[in-house]
Order: sequence, then C-alpha cells, then structure tokens
Amino acid sequence: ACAKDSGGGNNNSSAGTGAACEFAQPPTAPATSSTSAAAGAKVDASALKIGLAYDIGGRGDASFNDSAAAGLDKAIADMGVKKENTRELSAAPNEDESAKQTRLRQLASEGFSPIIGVGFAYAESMKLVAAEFPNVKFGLVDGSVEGAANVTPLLFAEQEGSFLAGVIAAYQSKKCHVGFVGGVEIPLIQKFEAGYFQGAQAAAPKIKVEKSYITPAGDFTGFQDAPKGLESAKGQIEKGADVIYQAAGASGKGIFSAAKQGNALAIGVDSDQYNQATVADTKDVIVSSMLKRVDVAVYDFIAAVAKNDIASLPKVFDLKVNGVGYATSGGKIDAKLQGILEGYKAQIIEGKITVKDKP
Amino acid sequence: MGHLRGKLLPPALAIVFSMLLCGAALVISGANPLSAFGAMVTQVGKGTTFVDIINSTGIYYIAALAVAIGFQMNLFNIGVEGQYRVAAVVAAVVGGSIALPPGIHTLVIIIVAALAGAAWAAIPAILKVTRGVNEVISTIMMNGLAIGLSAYLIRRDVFGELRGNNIRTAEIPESGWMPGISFGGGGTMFGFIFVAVALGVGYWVMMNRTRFGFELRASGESSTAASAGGVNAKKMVLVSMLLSGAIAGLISLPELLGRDHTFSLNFTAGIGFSGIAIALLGRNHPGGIAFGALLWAFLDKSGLALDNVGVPREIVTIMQGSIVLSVVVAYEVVRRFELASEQRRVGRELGTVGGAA
Amino acid sequence: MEEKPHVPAAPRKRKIPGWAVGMLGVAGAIALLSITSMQTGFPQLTSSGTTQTAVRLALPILLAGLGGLWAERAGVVNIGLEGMMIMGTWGAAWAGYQWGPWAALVAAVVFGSLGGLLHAIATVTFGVNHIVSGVAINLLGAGLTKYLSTLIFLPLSNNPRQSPPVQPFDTFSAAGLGDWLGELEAGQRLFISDVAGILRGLVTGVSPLTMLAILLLPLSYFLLWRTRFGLRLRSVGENPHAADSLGVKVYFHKYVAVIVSGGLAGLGGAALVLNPGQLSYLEGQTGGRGYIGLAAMIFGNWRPGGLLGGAALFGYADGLQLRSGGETVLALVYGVVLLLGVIVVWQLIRRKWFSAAAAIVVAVLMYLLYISLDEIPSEFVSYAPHMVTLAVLAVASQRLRMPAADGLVYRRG
Amino acid sequence: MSSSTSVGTDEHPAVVLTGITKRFPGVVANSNVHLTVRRGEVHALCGENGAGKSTLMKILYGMQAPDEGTIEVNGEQVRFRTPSDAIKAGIGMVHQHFMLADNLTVQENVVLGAEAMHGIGKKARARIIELSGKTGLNVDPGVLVEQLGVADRQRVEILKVLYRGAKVIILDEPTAVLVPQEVNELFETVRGMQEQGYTFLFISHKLDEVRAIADSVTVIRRGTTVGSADPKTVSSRQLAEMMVGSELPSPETRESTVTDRVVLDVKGLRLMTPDGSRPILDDVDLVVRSGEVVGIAGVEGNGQTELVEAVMGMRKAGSGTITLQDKDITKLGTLARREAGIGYVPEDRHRHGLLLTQPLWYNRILGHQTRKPTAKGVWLDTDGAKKDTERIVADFDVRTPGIDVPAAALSGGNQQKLVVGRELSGDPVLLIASHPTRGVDVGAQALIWDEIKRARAAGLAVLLISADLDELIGLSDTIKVMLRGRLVADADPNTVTPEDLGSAMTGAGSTSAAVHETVAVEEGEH
Ligand SMILES: Nc1ncnc2c1ncn2[C@@H]1O[C@H](COP(=O)(O)OP(=O)(O)OP(=O)(O)O)[C@@H](O)[C@H]1O
Ligand SMILES: Nc1ncnc2c1ncn2[C@@H]1O[C@H](COP(=O)(O)OP(=O)(O)OP(=O)(O)O)[C@@H](O)[C@H]1O
Ligand SMILES: [Mg+2]
Ligand SMILES: [Mg+2]
Repeated sequence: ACAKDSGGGNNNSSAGTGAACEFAQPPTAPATSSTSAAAGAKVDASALKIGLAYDIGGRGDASFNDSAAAGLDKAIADMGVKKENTRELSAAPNEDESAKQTRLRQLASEGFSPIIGVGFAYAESMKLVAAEFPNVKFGLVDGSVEGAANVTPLLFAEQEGSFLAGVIAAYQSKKCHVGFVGGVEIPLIQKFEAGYFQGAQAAAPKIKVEKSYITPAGDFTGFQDAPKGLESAKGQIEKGADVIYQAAGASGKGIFSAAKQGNALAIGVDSDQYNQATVADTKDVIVSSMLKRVDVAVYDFIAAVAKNDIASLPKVFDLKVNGVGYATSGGKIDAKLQGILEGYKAQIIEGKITVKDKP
Repeated sequence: MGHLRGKLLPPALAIVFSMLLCGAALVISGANPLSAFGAMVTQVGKGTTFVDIINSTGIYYIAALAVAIGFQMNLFNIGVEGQYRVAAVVAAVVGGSIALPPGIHTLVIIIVAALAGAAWAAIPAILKVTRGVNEVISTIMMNGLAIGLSAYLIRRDVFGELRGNNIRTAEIPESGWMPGISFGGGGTMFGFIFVAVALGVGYWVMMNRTRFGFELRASGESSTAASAGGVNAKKMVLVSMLLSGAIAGLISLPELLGRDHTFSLNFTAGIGFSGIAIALLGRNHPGGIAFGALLWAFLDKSGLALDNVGVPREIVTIMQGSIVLSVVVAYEVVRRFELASEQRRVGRELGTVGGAA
Repeated sequence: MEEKPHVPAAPRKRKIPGWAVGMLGVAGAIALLSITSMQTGFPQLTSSGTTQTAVRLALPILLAGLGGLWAERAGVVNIGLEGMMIMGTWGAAWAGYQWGPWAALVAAVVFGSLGGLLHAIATVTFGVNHIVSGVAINLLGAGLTKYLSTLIFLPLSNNPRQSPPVQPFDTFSAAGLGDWLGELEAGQRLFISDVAGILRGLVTGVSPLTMLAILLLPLSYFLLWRTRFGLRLRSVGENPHAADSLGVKVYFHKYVAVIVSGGLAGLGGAALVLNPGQLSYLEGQTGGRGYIGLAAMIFGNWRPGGLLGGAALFGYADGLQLRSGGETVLALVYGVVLLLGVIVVWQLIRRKWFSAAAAIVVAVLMYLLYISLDEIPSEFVSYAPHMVTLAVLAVASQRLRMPAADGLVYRRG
Repeated sequence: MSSSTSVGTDEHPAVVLTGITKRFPGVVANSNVHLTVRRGEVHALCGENGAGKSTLMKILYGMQAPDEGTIEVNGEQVRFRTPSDAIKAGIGMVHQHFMLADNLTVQENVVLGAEAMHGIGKKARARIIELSGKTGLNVDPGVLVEQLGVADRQRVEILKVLYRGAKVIILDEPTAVLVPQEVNELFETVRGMQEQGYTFLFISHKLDEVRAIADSVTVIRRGTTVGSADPKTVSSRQLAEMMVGSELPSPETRESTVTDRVVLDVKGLRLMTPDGSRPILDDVDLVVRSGEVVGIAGVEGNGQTELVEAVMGMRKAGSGTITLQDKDITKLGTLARREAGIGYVPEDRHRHGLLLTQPLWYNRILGHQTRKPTAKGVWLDTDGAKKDTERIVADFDVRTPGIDVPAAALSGGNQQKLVVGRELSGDPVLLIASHPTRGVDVGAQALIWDEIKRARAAGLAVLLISADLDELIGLSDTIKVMLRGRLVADADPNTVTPEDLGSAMTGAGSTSAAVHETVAVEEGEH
C-alpha cells in the first residue's frame, strides 16, 4: 500500500491541540494612516557618483542587499542618477576587516560619494575609512559609527514591524500557538524575535510562542541552510504552532515549505515575499511579510545627500516613517485585521506601546 | 644548480599554468584576462593593499605553521580552525577584563591565547592517546563546538556587550595592544608580523636542529621505527598536537592586538582551512610556507581589484585551487623528468659495464 | 541509531555474524531511547517526525560518506568530498531546473565524477599527496561553481548565488501501514510506540532519492565485498604491490573507485538541492557536510554498515536538536547516563575495575548536569550531533582499521 | 656461462634470457645478463646483496621492463608488459618480500587476479583446501593473513603460484624465514613438483641449501652473470668466492669470552595477548653475562619477538622484572633503556630499523638522539652524526654512493650493515640482535658475525634471536629453546646439531644429549 504523497501536506497532522486565542481588547484604529516619508519635490541627483558596498550575497540575494539595490535602482529611475556613475561591490564569506576597508577605500578614492555600506559588518571599517575621507558622505545600513560626522546611520526598528507580525500571527492562528525561526542568533535577529513575542502576547496574552534559531552567532550558514530551516519549522509545527514567522534569509524558503507541508501559515521578512520569485511555489502560505524598507532608507539617503540635507533623515526608520511595516499581498489580511493592526501601529507611533528590541 | 632548479621551477610552472587556465576561463566568459591580471598587479601599489598583503601573509603563515607541525608526524589537525577561534575569544575576554602595564598585558594575552588554543587541541589529543579516536573526526567535531563556545562566551549575559547590531567582548585597553609600523596612507603593518617571522625561524630550528624535531619527523616517517628508536609515540602525539594548537591560538592575535582589540561577529573565519592548503603548498617547509602564504595573501587582497574591472572575483579561488594542484603536479613532473635524465646519464656513463652501488 | 539494512560483516571468523551484532546494536539503541523517552517525557526522541528529519538530514552525509568509502577502499584518501559535493549541487540545479529531478541526479553524478576524475588524475597518475589534491579540489569546486553561477544562473534568477527553482521529486508513503503505525505510536506504550514511531518515520514521505541511497548501500557492499571487481578494488587499497604482482590493474581500479566516489558525493549534493525545503542551488549550501561524511565513514570503520550508523547518529542528533531544541537534547544526556550504567555493569562483569570506576565518575557528572539544567544553552544545542559523535567515539572501543595502503602514493616498479 | 644450446633439439628450454640490461638511477642492476633454464630443473641463482637477482626475476615476471634484452619462454620470444602476461605464459613468482594484503583473507589473497579460474566463492575455497596440502598450509582459507606467522605466509605465497597453475616457479629467497624442518618440507614439495614437470628458479643466500636442491647454479656479480657451477661438485666456499670475486676470510676458532658479570637478568616475565585470553610470554627467566652470546631458538611466533620487545620496553611487561647491570629497568621506556646501554638490531629493518626516505646520517641519529656524538643536550649534532656515519660506512663496508642518499636506496644487506654499525656504536653493554643476517649475503654475513664477535670479546653481552640455526649454533655460548612463550630447553652449541635443535623447537622432544629440557613440555594443540 505505497501511495504517492499529494502536494499538500497530508502526512503531518499537527500534534498539539488548541483553540483559537482569546484576544485582548485591540486599540481602535485611527482615522487616517501616517504619511509616506519620501514625499516632496523632485530631487535631482544626477551629479552624484554612488557606491554601494554590499554584505555577503550582494545584489540578487532576495534579501536586504537586494532591497538596498532596489533603492539605488529607484534613485536611478527617479533622480536622474547615471547608471555609469554607480558602482556596486560585495563582500565575500570569511573575509577580514581589511578587505572591507579596501572596498570602501577604493570607492572613496575613486570619487564616489555617497558610499553606502549595507550591513552592520561595515561599521568598523567605515569608522576608519570615513576618517580618511572626511569630505565623502557615507551611509551605513543597520549600523552606526560614533563620532563620525560623515557617516549617516540607517537604522531600522525591526522590532516594531515584528510586533505587528506577532499580532498577525496571533490572529491567524487557529490553535493560539505560533512560532519564530531565526537564521542566526545575533542581536539583529533577536530584535525580530523580541518584537514578535511582544506583539503576539499583546494581541493574545495566553498565546504559546515557539522560537528557534538554526545556528548560533558566528556560524552564518544558518542564513543559507533551507533544509535545516525546514526541519526547525517542522519541529515547531509538530509541537502545535500553526503560524511561523521567519527571519532566516535564504533559509526562509525551507520554513515556507515546512508550513506548506504541515498545513500551517508563514510570515515573511524584509521584503514582500508573497511576490518573490524564489518562493513562488509556497506563496499560498505566506499571509504577510514584515517589511524592512532598506530600499526606502537608501533612496532617502541619496535624496538627502543630493539636497544636502542629511539632518532631515530620521534617526531610525520606524513605523512612523514607514521604514518598517507589513505587507498585505495575497489578501489574507482582511479589513478587520488590518484595522486592528493600524490600531497597534498608531499606539506604537504615539509611544503608548514601546517595543523591546532585546528578548 | 640543478638542485635549485628542481625547487624553483615547479612553482613557476604552476603559476604560469594557473594563469593560463584562469585566463582561458576569463576569455570564455568574455572578459579580458590581461586587464584582469593587470588590475591585480597594479592594485598592490594602491591604498593599503601592499601592507594588507604583508599583514595577511603573516596571519596565513602562522596558520600554516600550526598545520605543518601536525603534518610532520602525519597528524591531520583539521582543528586549527576551531582552535584559533576559541583562542581568539578567550584572549579577547581575558585581555579586556584585566589591567596590567603595557607590554606585560600584551604578553599575558599572547600566553592566554596560546594556552587556550593548546587546551582546545588537547581534547582530540587526549582522545587519540587514551581512546584511539581518529583525530580527523574529533577535530572536525571540535570545530563545530568551537563556534558554539565562542557564541556562548559573547552572549550578553556572559562576556559580550552590544555595539549597535554587533556583539563583542569588552575592548582590550590600550596597554594590551601591540603597536604596528605605520606607513601613513599606506596602512599599518601589524607588530605581530615579527612574531610570525620569529615563529618561522623557531620552527626551522626546532625541526632541523633539536631532538624534539628529530623525534617528530621520525614519528611521521615511520612510527614503528621511531618507537624502536626510543620515541614515545603517545607523547609525541600529545606534544605535537598541543604545540600545533598553541600556535593556532596565535593566528588571530595580529588582528586582535593590532587592529580589532575585541572579538565580535566580524571575526575572520576560515584561516585554518587556508592554512592547510598553504602548509601543503609549502611542503611543510618554513621557506615554502612563507612563499605560499605570500601568494595566498596576494591573490586575496589584489583580487579585490577585480570587482573594479567587472571580473567575477571567484576567479581568485579557482586560481588558488589550481595553483595548489599544479604546484604539486609540477614537482612530480620535474622529478620524473630528472629521474629519466639521470637514468640516461647513468646508462651513458656506465654503459653495459656492471657497477651496482 | 536508525534501522540498519541487512549488511553482513567481514568474512572474518566470528561467533556472532556482523549483521546480527548490528541488529542487536540497533535494538539496544532503540530500547535505550525508548526508556529515556519514557523517563523524561519526551516522545520526540522516537517520534516519526524526528525519524523523518533524521533521514533527510542523514541522506547527504550518507552519500558523501559512501563516496569516501569507495575511494578509501581503493587506497585514495578523499578529503575533496566537500568540493565534489559542491560540484554535484551545481550540476543538479543546472540540469534540474531545465529537465526535472531525474536529470538533476544524473548531472549531479556526472559533475561529482568530474571532481573525482581530477582527484584521480592528480593522485593516481601524478602521485600527488592525496590531501593536497583533496584540499585543492575543495577550493576548485567552490570557485568553479561560484564562477559558473555568475555566468549561468545570474541572468535567470537575478542572483549570482542561487539557481532557478528545481522540480521536486514526488514522495511516497506506505499509507495503510503508516496509519496503523501511527495508531501504535500515539498509544505511548513503552518500546512498541517507539519502534512504531521510528518505522512510521521510515515509511512516510520517502523520496526516490532516499530509496536510491538506501539501495546504494547494500549495492556497494555487494560490489565491494562479494564480486571479483570488489576484491580487486579492495586489494589495491590494502597492498597495491601485491595486487600489481598478480596482474591487477592498480591504476584502473583506483580510477574507477575515485570517479565513483566523486559521483556518490555529487549525488549527496543532489540530495541537498532536491531537499523539499531547498529545491535550488545555493552558494555554500553544503556547509561542511562533505567533511561530516568523511567523519561518518571513519566512524563506521570504512564499512557500509558502520557508515550508515555514523550518518544516522549524526542525522538523528541534528534532527532532534533542530526540531525539538534544548530540552530534548538534555534528555539525551539522560540517555547517556543510562548507557554508562550499562557499561559500568559490563565492565564490572569483565573485572575491569578502572574502566568501571571511570564510567561511574562520568555517569555521575552527566547526571548532575542533567538535574541541574533545565535546558542546554542554545549555542551548544546546535552542536549536539558533534558532541554525541565525540561521546560515542570516546566510549566505544576503537578497533578502527583503515585500508592498509590508504593515502599512500603508489608508483609502479 | 650457459649458451643457447637448444637450437636443433626438439625440446626448447623453459626460459631463455638474453642480454638483459636494467638501469636504475645511480645503478645498473642488470647488465647484459644471459640465463638459460632447462625444463624440469631447479635452477639456482646466487649472488651478493644487490647483485641484481631480484631485479632479473622481476623482469622475467613482467613487473619491470628491461631496458635491453629479450625473453624466450618455451622457445617463443615474449614481451611481458604486466605480471598477467607472465602468468598467462605459465610463470609464477614468490617474492622476497611478502606480497600479501594483511587485511584480506587467505582465500582472497590467493584468488586475487585469478578469479576467472574458480570464482571467488565456494569452488575457489575447495580448490585452495585441495592445494593447501601440497604446501603444508593448515589454516582455514577464511582466516585473515595478518593472523598468520611467517612460515604460513610463505606457504600462502606458494599457494598463490600453484593456484594459477604456473609451470615455471620463481622462488626469491623462500627459505630466509623458515626453520630446517620447514625447509626440508619445502624442498620435498619442490622435488615432488619437479617430477611432475614443474621448473624452478631458486634464489637463496644459504649455499648449502643451494647445493642440496639445485640442478644447476648461475652466479651473478654486480649485475652480470659471471658463470655457472655444478652443485654436485662445487663447494659452498667456492661458490661464495665466485659470488664476491675474491677469497673469503677463514673462520676464526671459537674461544669463550664469557665472564660471570651478569648484564641482563630477566625474572618471571609474563605478557598476555591484548585480549587477555592467553599468555604470550610465560614466566621467562633469562640471564646474559658480559662477553656471552645467548641464543634463542624457536619457531616464529612462539614469543621471541615479544620477548625482545619487552626487554626493549616497546611492550609493557605484565609482570616480572628486567634488570640491566643491577639496575631495575622494568619501568623505564625504550629510550631510557637504550641510554642505559642496550643496542637493538630489529628483525624487520624496514619497519623498526630505518627511516627509509631519510639520508643515512639522519638514520644514524635514531635511537641515539640524546647521546654523543649525534646530540648535545636538546640539540642535534649533525656534524657529529655525519662524521660517525662515515666511520660506520668505512668500518662496516656499507656499499653506498654517500651518506646523503636515502636509506631506501641501499640494498637490504647494506641497510643491515648500517643498522648493525649504528647499534654497536656508543659502547652498548647489551646487544639484542634479532635475525641480524636475515637475507644478507655471505660476505656481509661474515662481516656482521665478525663485528659481533669482536664486540663480545670486548665484554658485550648479546641476546641473539635467529631462525638460521647454523648462525645460532656458530655464534652462541648458550642456546635456549623457546616454545609457546616459555623457555623449555637448553642446548650446548658445541655439540648440538641443527636437526636436534629443530625438533626441540617444534616440541617433538629431542633425544640428543646436547638438549636438556628445563620445563616439562605438555603436549598441546600445536
Ligand atoms: N626499484 C628500484 N629502484 C632503484 N634501484 C633499485 C630498485 N630495485 C633494485 N634497485 C637496485 O638494483 C640493485 C639490484 O637489486 P636487486 O634487488 O635485484 O638485488 P638482489 O640481487 O636481489 O639482492 P638481495 O640479495 O639483497 O636480494 C640494487 O643495487 C638495488 O639497490
Ligand atoms: N634508489 C631507490 N629508490 C627507490 N627504491 C629503491 C631504491 N633502491 C632500492 N629500492 C628498493 O629497496 C629495495 C632494496 O633493494 P634490494 O632488493 O637490493 O634489497 P632487499 O631485497 O630489500 O633486501 P635483502 O636482500 O636483504 O632481502 C629494492 O627492492 C627496491 O624496491
Ligand atoms: Mg633480492
Ligand atoms: Mg634484495
């Protein structure tokens, strides 16, 4: 009696039992949502030579490097930046500080300004190189450099977006049991975890939340091991979780397929993963994605440099400036849930809820 | 003269061969190999690249020495990778938490690093000596555990502190640093490079001039003959593994003492594996290793220039792989060639008149 | 440890045949896990889900290890498995996105074999040190696939590090049997439920690749130990001079072995690409599994049955920690205490007082660890497979015997 | 020299080698060698170490290609590219060094390469058991070769050749590891097969054996055939002189130099097998005095190797004490024992004596790495080592192009001289010599014996293990017989014959007055 398994998961009846959550009283939604950050007059940035130094993976990683690339592409399209006046370099696995320094130095000495380092890994090298080139404008995604006037930090409030992901998860869960899978247990990813936990618990105080990381800090293979992501998510589904939020880079693919096989749902990260080609086969389980708008930050930074108005940039790209948010593609977030989410969002923006950035 | 030719010709042949190979790959992909190689060569003079190459050479040199000590007695220490990681984090934690006068502070950090590396190597060594556990397996496993340990030690509730999105150990105070030689815009050469050179000299002297080196080589060549000659095989396994681990412990110190002053998520991994390739490339000889390390460092650092001319940087890895392979093949080809010519020479000289040596 | 197929032991004279020892070992391991899972209250230790995970995670390791077995039985050390595996992942993805999973398998084997061929040319024809060549092939495998990906995958997937998606295999389950076993498993009865859980994991969601790999193991055993070709191949790894003196084509057999080795490692790469969670090439996806495969092979004493044990142990521990996290791994510590208890009794019977005392000390330490912790720090949980492997090696007696001429360069005459 | 006489006769010789030349780097191993072997004869090949005998045979067996010259088998000119070609032509070879895979079974070793004949399964097994009788091999074909002693290994080698149905059988020093009884058994096998039409090429350094078994003898010197002899008429001495090309020194008369100063005193030494099931050494008591050579006779595998290794500290004794010159050395390691004055000539020079790829002077340091003249404290004294190596090369007549060549480049006999020279340096008080002249030619043999005697006269105590009973009887002042881990009998070297000793060694008991049993020998399962 050997049968072919059909596409959907019939082979994994989720073990745990549970009923839908008892929800806390959600805040009421405000009348209007906040405005977009990048509004205003058309900026001309055609004079700029823009350099991007990506982290490992570079353009095309379907993750935050790609998001940064999208910001640059938009700048080329909207602000008249010339393609030939841009250069993109990316880091290699296991390279040392001096390679990063050389990369930034190369860009700086060839007259690129602004230069954007994508990823906190550039913090130390940018500190050094920025001091050597005081007239060059640097932007640093996910990191900051103390005391360097020409380095603009482009930081995000991932925890705030993740808070909303937690609320979504709680409302989507049929068993009041959700999970979080992180790629590598580093502070950056822990911010996602912290916000998610807080959000889920805010929405449903009795909710059960699983968490796991694929690898510990230092072993960055956790961001590119989809098979392990799959197993990790399956474990959570077996324990009863039915909505999984992932912050695991290229391993996320495995988490989506685990959700698909286990009749669970998933929440994507960084970009709107429902529309992402690499995970198209599992898009039906993606209820939403926590958006981290690196593209917006990069675009705004370029605009600010062009206008010579860096001070106008937000200190942190948070919910207020739409630096983080959630995606609604796929139509799984109905108007009611959207209203609830906007309510929480307003409270965070107003400061009535402060979201922790550490678990 | 023939002696020297036998030593220098093969690497030269190998480099030429690898360049041809990579050149062909570049041509196929539509790039211009000449501009690619040109960019790599001119990169040496740019910015801090030259000094970076020297610094990197020193680091690779130490790593390859650590590997070579094991190799000398047929111990395959794949664990250098884990040993230097553990040593780096322990040295950073200790260095950042003590206050001592300059010099002494640095020395203490160096000693701690060596001890930590040796301690991590001691586990597979003891398992091998007492339980006969194959060191290839145990060191592979220890490499994994080393990442776990370092991740644990830099947890915020252990010894770590948060720096933006990074996490790191407390910064080592300036008294623990090792000053380098500054070339202004050309960068700063790590002071630890001199230690690396001293290690190389020490390695040569030890291998060729001391009883310990003799026993090490004898064990590597024939463990049975060595034990009949009074060499205690177990002791040699233990000592050479500890020594290898101690030297491995120093790998990260040039960066730790000369630049980073802390252990963070930006830790440079993978040097231990490069060390294996370089030790083999240099045939476990201190001079050969220096050459291999320099070549490796040059390819690494100058390879960064390839991005600027639109050539995939992966060509560097291909070149490293093909150089390792073609160097050894070239040695073999040259050896066979010389053997054949020697045979012809003997044949001519002795003719058919018998003369067994 | 997982179920072992019927793999006979060496044609050595022993009272109990090797396969029986293997079955006993498996039964013992299941009994141990079963008691542990009851005592600690973690059914995950023997659940069908854990078993399935273990199978999926062990598969690439098993195939890489089998590759290592072929090469080393012919006397060629293959540290280049990782590189050949990487070549296999690239080949599988390249053929897989165009022509489907079976083509992926074929291409993976071909690409892996190319790595093997290079290793054979270097080590056999040119007499290069086996480790040098292996290290070089690891570099070349990584470099070449990155380079090729930039050339070929980038235009398709917009990502130089990833291929377009690959069609998966259909998986198969023994439906009726699985349901029955599922009922048994849910019953939570000592041993029966555990065995049922493990069996159910083994018959559920099996992909053709898994079946192929499981077949390859006895097939390799048969070829290497029961045919004249295998005898010749092994003789080359034991004493090439003797083989040569009897007219065995030493170089030919080494070539075949190393090429097959590369093909198997490549197949291991395909297993990663075709994993249901992955379904594409991704740079760095092998993550050192080639080395782990090598370790599993040494762990298994250069024999297929032992290799299966090593790969299963690693896959099991990895699956357990990934699925169930720190508490269950702690439960394993409890299992180790039980195991040590058995060893103590055994050593006392054999009047090995010192070993017994040592085992008692370790057992007490482990027990203290078990009761004092709620959960192992997550940083170490990830490396549970590594710790388990080390622990088993430290406890097990080391009668490892590698082929006598393994790693030695053979020159005729 | 036998010329090609076959022309015109109806029967071709079995093998004719014409003008064979083979060069190795630095040496011409064979130069213009001619050899004719008639069908059905036992043809012996004699020559010094390194004369080129093995090389010539390897050429005939297709393992090495000659640089010049031709091979004819049964009147047809052949060209062997591999041993398979030679095997097909009906030639088989038993090599000087075992060509066996230890980790494979006897059966696997035998059928390897000849699987086409009877497969690798039951049929092959039956055939092996059938042939085993011929060689006197008495083990199950499923046993791993590593579990066999040297004599059985030798039998497996012959079995391999028989299994392939070879008609011309090359035996390269087959008797070097056998005791007289075994040699006799082997010779009976050879004679029986000879009658059935087999042809043998036989190499040995034991010239008595050559005269006993051979129908004709060819002598090789420095790679060329220097002549042939009739074994019926030639004396061993004449043969030896043909081989070395000059007169041999006459043997000196024996005079006892034994003193009553005890150098080595072993008491109650016991050693168990690794699994602890049975003793390898059982209550061994042994005394060696200054100026005395104590010989241990015994069939291989009765504990001689273990005794030596226990005295050297390479194995841990289970119980008992070992005293060297009143100093208890039971707990010391090998190096400390060497420093205390023990020299050690191991039975297997390749495994235990030399670092084969290292130069000769580097080998001089081995075992002396803490002592003058090769070391000063923790430092090596390379100049001292080189100088002293030059001395050994000169004193012991080591034939080598220089002291910088790797040890592997020397022929076996010359390697042995180097080892003996090294072990006699540094004024040892005790020399443990295991088979010191195994496979060494007569010239080198005489030299090694002389050196041992000279050192003995200067007060050296010697523990001698040898399978060569003539050597044992000739050198020893006292002989002890070892059987199943025990010293079971004493023999008087002045009166005992090799045959008596041989039967005592096999436990058959001896009627000779020259052998006194010291321990009652129970009839075991041997
Ligand atoms: N493979 C080889 N490479 C180089 N030289 C060799 C090789 N084999 C033999 N020789 C040299 O050729 C010479 C003849 O060697 P061969 O083994 O034929 O001598 P032999 O007569 O068998 O000596 P013995 O009595 O010691 O066995 C020796 O000098 C030896 O060193
Ligand atoms: N120059 C060399 N290079 C490599 N191998 C060599 C060289 N010379 C000799 N050999 C090897 O070492 C062996 C030693 O030579 P040879 O045959 O003369 O002595 P043996 O047979 O080992 O010793 P014995 O005659 O004492 O039994 C040769 O058979 C050959 O395989
Ligand atoms: Mg010979
Ligand atoms: Mg010889």
